[in-house]
Amino acid sequence: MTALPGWLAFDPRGPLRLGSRDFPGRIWTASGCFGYGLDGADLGAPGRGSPFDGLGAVVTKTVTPQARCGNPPPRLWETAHGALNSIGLENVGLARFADEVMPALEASGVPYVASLAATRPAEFGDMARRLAAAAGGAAHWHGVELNLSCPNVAEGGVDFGRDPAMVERCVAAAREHLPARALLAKLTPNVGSIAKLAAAAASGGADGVTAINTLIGMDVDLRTGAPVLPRRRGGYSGPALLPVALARVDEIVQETGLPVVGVGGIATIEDALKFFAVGAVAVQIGTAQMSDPFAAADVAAALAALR
Amino acid sequence: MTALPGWLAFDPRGPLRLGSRDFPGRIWTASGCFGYGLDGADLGAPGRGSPFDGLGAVVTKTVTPQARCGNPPPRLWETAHGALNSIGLENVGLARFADEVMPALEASGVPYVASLAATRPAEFGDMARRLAAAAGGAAHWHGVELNLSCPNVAEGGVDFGRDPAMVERCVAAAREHLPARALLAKLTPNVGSIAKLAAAAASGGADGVTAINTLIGMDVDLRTGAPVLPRRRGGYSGPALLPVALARVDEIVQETGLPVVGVGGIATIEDALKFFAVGAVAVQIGTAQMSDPFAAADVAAALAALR
Amino acid sequence: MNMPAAATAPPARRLHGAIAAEVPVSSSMRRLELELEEAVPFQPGQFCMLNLAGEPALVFGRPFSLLAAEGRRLSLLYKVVGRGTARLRDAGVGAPVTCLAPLGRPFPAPDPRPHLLLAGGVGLPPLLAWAERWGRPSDLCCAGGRDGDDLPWGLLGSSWRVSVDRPGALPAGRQAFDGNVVELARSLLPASAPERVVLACGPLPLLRAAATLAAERGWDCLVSVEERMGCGYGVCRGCVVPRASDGGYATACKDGPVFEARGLDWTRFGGGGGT
Amino acid sequence: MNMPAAATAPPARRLHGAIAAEVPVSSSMRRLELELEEAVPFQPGQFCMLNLAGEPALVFGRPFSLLAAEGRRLSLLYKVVGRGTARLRDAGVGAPVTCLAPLGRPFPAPDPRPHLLLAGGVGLPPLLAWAERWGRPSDLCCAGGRDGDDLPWGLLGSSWRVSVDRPGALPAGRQAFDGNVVELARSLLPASAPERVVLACGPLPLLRAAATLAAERGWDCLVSVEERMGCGYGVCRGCVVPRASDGGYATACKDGPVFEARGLDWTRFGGGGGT
Ligand SMILES: Cc1cc2nc3c(=O)[nH]c(=O)nc-3n(C[C@H](O)[C@H](O)[C@H](O)COP(=O)(O)OP(=O)(O)OC[C@H]3O[C@@H](n4cnc5c(N)ncnc54)[C@H](O)[C@@H]3O)c2cc1C
Ligand SMILES: Cc1cc2nc3c(=O)[nH]c(=O)nc-3n(C[C@H](O)[C@H](O)[C@H](O)COP(=O)(O)OP(=O)(O)OC[C@H]3O[C@@H](n4cnc5c(N)ncnc54)[C@H](O)[C@@H]3O)c2cc1C
Ligand SMILES: Cc1cc2nc3c(=O)[nH]c(=O)nc-3n(C[C@H](O)[C@H](O)[C@H](O)COP(=O)(O)O)c2cc1C
Ligand SMILES: Cc1cc2nc3c(=O)[nH]c(=O)nc-3n(C[C@H](O)[C@H](O)[C@H](O)COP(=O)(O)O)c2cc1C
Ligand code: FES
Ligand code: FES
Repeated sequence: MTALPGWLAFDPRGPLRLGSRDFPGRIWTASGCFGYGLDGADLGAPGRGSPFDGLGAVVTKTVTPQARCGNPPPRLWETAHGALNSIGLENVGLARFADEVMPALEASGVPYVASLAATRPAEFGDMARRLAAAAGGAAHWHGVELNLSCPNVAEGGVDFGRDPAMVERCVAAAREHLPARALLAKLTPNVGSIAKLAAAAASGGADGVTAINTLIGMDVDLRTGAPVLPRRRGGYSGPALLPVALARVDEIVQETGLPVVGVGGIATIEDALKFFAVGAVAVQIGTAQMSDPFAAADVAAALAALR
Repeated sequence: MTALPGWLAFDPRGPLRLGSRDFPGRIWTASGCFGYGLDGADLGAPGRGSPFDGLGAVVTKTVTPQARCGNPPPRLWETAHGALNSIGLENVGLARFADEVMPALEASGVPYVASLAATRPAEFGDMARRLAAAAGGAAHWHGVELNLSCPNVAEGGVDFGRDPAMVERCVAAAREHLPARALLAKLTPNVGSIAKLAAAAASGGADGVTAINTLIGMDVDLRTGAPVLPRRRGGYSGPALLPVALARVDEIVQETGLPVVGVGGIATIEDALKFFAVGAVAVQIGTAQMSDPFAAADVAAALAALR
Repeated sequence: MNMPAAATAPPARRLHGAIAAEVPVSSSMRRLELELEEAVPFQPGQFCMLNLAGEPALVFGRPFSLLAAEGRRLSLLYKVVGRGTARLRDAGVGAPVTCLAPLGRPFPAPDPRPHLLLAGGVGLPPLLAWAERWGRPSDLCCAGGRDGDDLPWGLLGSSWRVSVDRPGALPAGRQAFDGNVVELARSLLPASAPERVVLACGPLPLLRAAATLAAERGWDCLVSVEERMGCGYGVCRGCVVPRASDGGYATACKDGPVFEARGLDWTRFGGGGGT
Repeated sequence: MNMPAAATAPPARRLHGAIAAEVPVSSSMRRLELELEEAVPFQPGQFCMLNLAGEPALVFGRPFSLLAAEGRRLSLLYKVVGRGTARLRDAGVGAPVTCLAPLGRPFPAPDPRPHLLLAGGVGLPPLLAWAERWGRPSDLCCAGGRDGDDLPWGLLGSSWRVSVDRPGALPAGRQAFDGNVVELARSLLPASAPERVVLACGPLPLLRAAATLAAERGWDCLVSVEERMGCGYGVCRGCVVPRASDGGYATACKDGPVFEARGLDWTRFGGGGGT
């Protein structure tokens, strides 16, 4: 791929406006796959750039109201065509995120989106309020992504995010406190109609949706006959997911016309262009970012280099 | 894999009782991937066996009340880790199935399960009644699989099969006319809780469920920016699906304890054993059967050869 | 209609084997020879579904026309166009394969009328095989290539006429028409030319142009279609082409790949195969 | 506690390169040399995440301990255990790789106390590197193998003591203890032996046994853990081991792979790494 395809409906090299915010680019990293956006800067070298070059945003690891220590290991398992994870939302909690992570991100100048998870609408509202209060003036804080779809936590998680009414209430609760940030709802593909969830998010005031979180997946260790993950089933991500993510993004765009940030199996500029072809306004790189910290930066550079 | 794993809860080399029927084996072919079970016998050669050797059942291509000519081409697309299809239930219709296909199957002696699709419970009942009337004494006709999950037809298809109440009514309508055949409901993974669908099928009188049908998937042709399939999205199958199918089978077994016939991405004896490990009572081979007509027979032979 | 009888096809088998030879025969075309467990008698126009053993990344087999069979050695010609053919090129001699062959309805054996063979791109191998087996001096064989380097001159006997999209260097003593292969045929066959049976194989535009030429002149025309295939042996209904008679579809792998041009509905053709 | 100071680790880089050499060094172990775009200074115990470029089937990089670096050439030892290592063996000299290195917290530089090195399986490379860089005659170096063929004798200086699970042929002039490597150490170090710092690397049972030995004697013990890794650079929280202090988890890739044995909760260990 050396030239920008003629069929593109917009120029994906340009900045992106979502709600009231301008993002500097359309290649983002996905939540949970690049930490808090504070690691890896040292992986760059003079003349070879940094993993953050050209990124439209880093979506930080999902934080919950309280810190969580996550699930017991093993938490990761490579399958023949993808990856299973069961991290269990290990995170530092909202307070440390606001007090330590956000100031560090502001200092580094990386554009970022904070990913939040909670178990009730009021809790989402409360998290949004606390973040807004702590970091009201943060210049590089572009948005919030509500993770309504994590498959690896016992209380809530996916089930919670499958109910359109609940999605709408969660978004509305957060929206109230975040007038000045782009607000995205991250949706699960483990559902019948993802477009209905997207429409509900829009009713709640979201500026767009992120699709998709992981599919539910599993593997078995043939030596023991037991599931490889202690919690049996986990989140399935990586290359195998791409056709599913593309179909879900297409479904949302076709049925609702909402801005969609596409994610699932993206590793190359060609993959990203497929999402732009179906109407995604930006894309996120998850699993590929884990095996190569420069994955997203490389795609952003390849995109910028298209004639 | 040379020895039967010690952790197996049952001996998968033995026959399988489902409802009132005994199946001669637990390795089946999946609906739509081996036609009507009438092709391929000539692919065998003296001394090298036939593609039907050792099969527990051939699940025939789904038939509908009337013949269908299917979707426009291209109908198939290989992706990096799986396959997309949009066949659109091309089939000969119930009448020709009963009058021509079933007698030919009876003559060949292949054990088979008839796959049926309709758009209303009453229509399922009607199809079951007609089949039972036409082939009441058929010796090799072991069962019926209700396809409640085809993603590639406009009227009904997946949406229809996502509603537990509808699933229960369809199964009940067919059950009434099929006291002497094993009755399975084939479920879609494009849903929140597949276990709820399975439980509904059991309430309707199913002897078990088949899981899973294809995921919804899509690909884009980068030369044109257009979807590769004329109907945009299609059914995603093959290797990439295995972890999803395994998780869905596990979910059903863990939550309902029903007999489950596992399908999705299975190509080898190792793949099949993973499904037996989570409690599947039999497995079906779909996409792999397309690239090699002996795929299922080879797995059955490998299973039989385990010490 | 006065159609030649289809040659009867021998039964297909699944055969194990290995790559025995793999050599370039033009700038874009390569000859692959497989050593299989059994001989594969075939009729020109038939094809095989080829799987590289132990390549889980390739979900479906790849269809290739059969070029020649000598003992247990089966030969074909191919172009590298995507990941499957790239792996084939890189697999190396000795790499294990499985192969379903021979598949599909072949081109018919010749009848008394002379033939016009129109081959483009990877449509050349089956017509090469046909000309080799059944060709007569009265037949007109035309092959189209992108340029002079693109064509496997060593396999094209001197009776083959050649067209190229881009003029360029040609082997000594050979000439090429500047244009496509149907234009070449038109230039050689005035409207008054006697009846011929057209056999065409190549990308969709070639087949369309061949069908149009034949229709204009009232000639019989057989085309071999390229469709994306799943199974190759008739069970998946994935490889369909639109049938003229009833608005339905025929399978390229079992009802075809060779069809009477007038039996197909050219207005409903998809974009599945070659462009 | 009287712990040796951790050596300071140089920063990690993503480096492109290619396989420069790949040779067997025992019946099961192979030496891989990479030629990278830059030199990689490292401390023994650090590792790299290795990706074969253009292998989309491998979703994650593979962690390997660093054995030696000379100029831009980086060496490691590996065993073929699954599909990634099989591809590494088959990739051939010249195959392009990308590599994140050096990663993780290394073994500490030596303090005045003598050391006891306990290496099993693929736990050998980092302790070989440590002994090479910092070993003194007073240190006791023990390596365990399945049998005599399993061990890379050419790399094990004569000071290394060896244990094998199954007795078998040994190179001339070498001897092996019949049992596991911790039993070997016990046989050489009576309960009254003076204090040593234990450095252990290998499968979980070895690490457990090493930790038990050290705990019994009140010695400091550092273990290098094998956990399944996603990123290798601390961002995915996939490679965790249970921390003793608070019921939480530490990452093997960034907080480790070298940990004080008493800092880990041995009752909550998963089955992620070696058996
Ligand atoms: C009956 C028949 C005979 C053929 N004979 C020859 C031959 O003799 N020599 C030759 O070089 N090619 C031949 N082709 C085309 C050949 O099958 C494709 O070039 C090949 O499948 C491409 O595989 P790939 O993995 O390299 O391409 P990819 O694009 O990576 O393949 C992806 C998928 O699309 C399919 N596909 C891609 N292009 C085509 C195409 N043009 N036609 C059908 N399927 C396609 C592949 O089979 C595969 O399933 C024939 C096709 C058919 C249908
Ligand atoms: C810090 C560290 C240092 C290591 N150093 C060496 C070394 O110097 N030499 C060496 O041969 N091996 C070493 N290993 C183990 C090595 O990483 C595995 O043998 C290798 O990843 C297996 O890959 P595979 O694709 O062949 O196996 P597969 O089983 O096919 O791999 C599937 C997945 O599981 C992971 N995996 C499998 N086994 C292990 C294991 N034992 N530990 C961690 N992950 C595993 C793979 O990385 C991959 O993600 C080290 C592991 C760690 C964590
Ligand atoms: C190890 C890992 C951790 C993840 N953690 C989160 C998370 O904390 N919050 C979230 O919204 N998504 C999380 N995800 C999902 C990804 O953001 C992404 O939606 C999904 O993996 C599909 O994209 P991919 O195929 O590019 O990885 C995680 C994925 C992985 C693999
Ligand atoms: C070409 C094709 C046609 C199919 N047709 C049907 C069908 O008619 N009825 C049905 O129940 N499932 C159908 N399926 C779904 C398969 O039976 C199976 O559930 C699915 O493909 C997953 O299994 P696999 O990965 O082994 O293919 C079809 C799948 C493919 C690839
Ligand atoms: S390829 Fe399956 S029917 Fe033709
Ligand atoms: S492997 Fe990702 S945090 Fe350690």
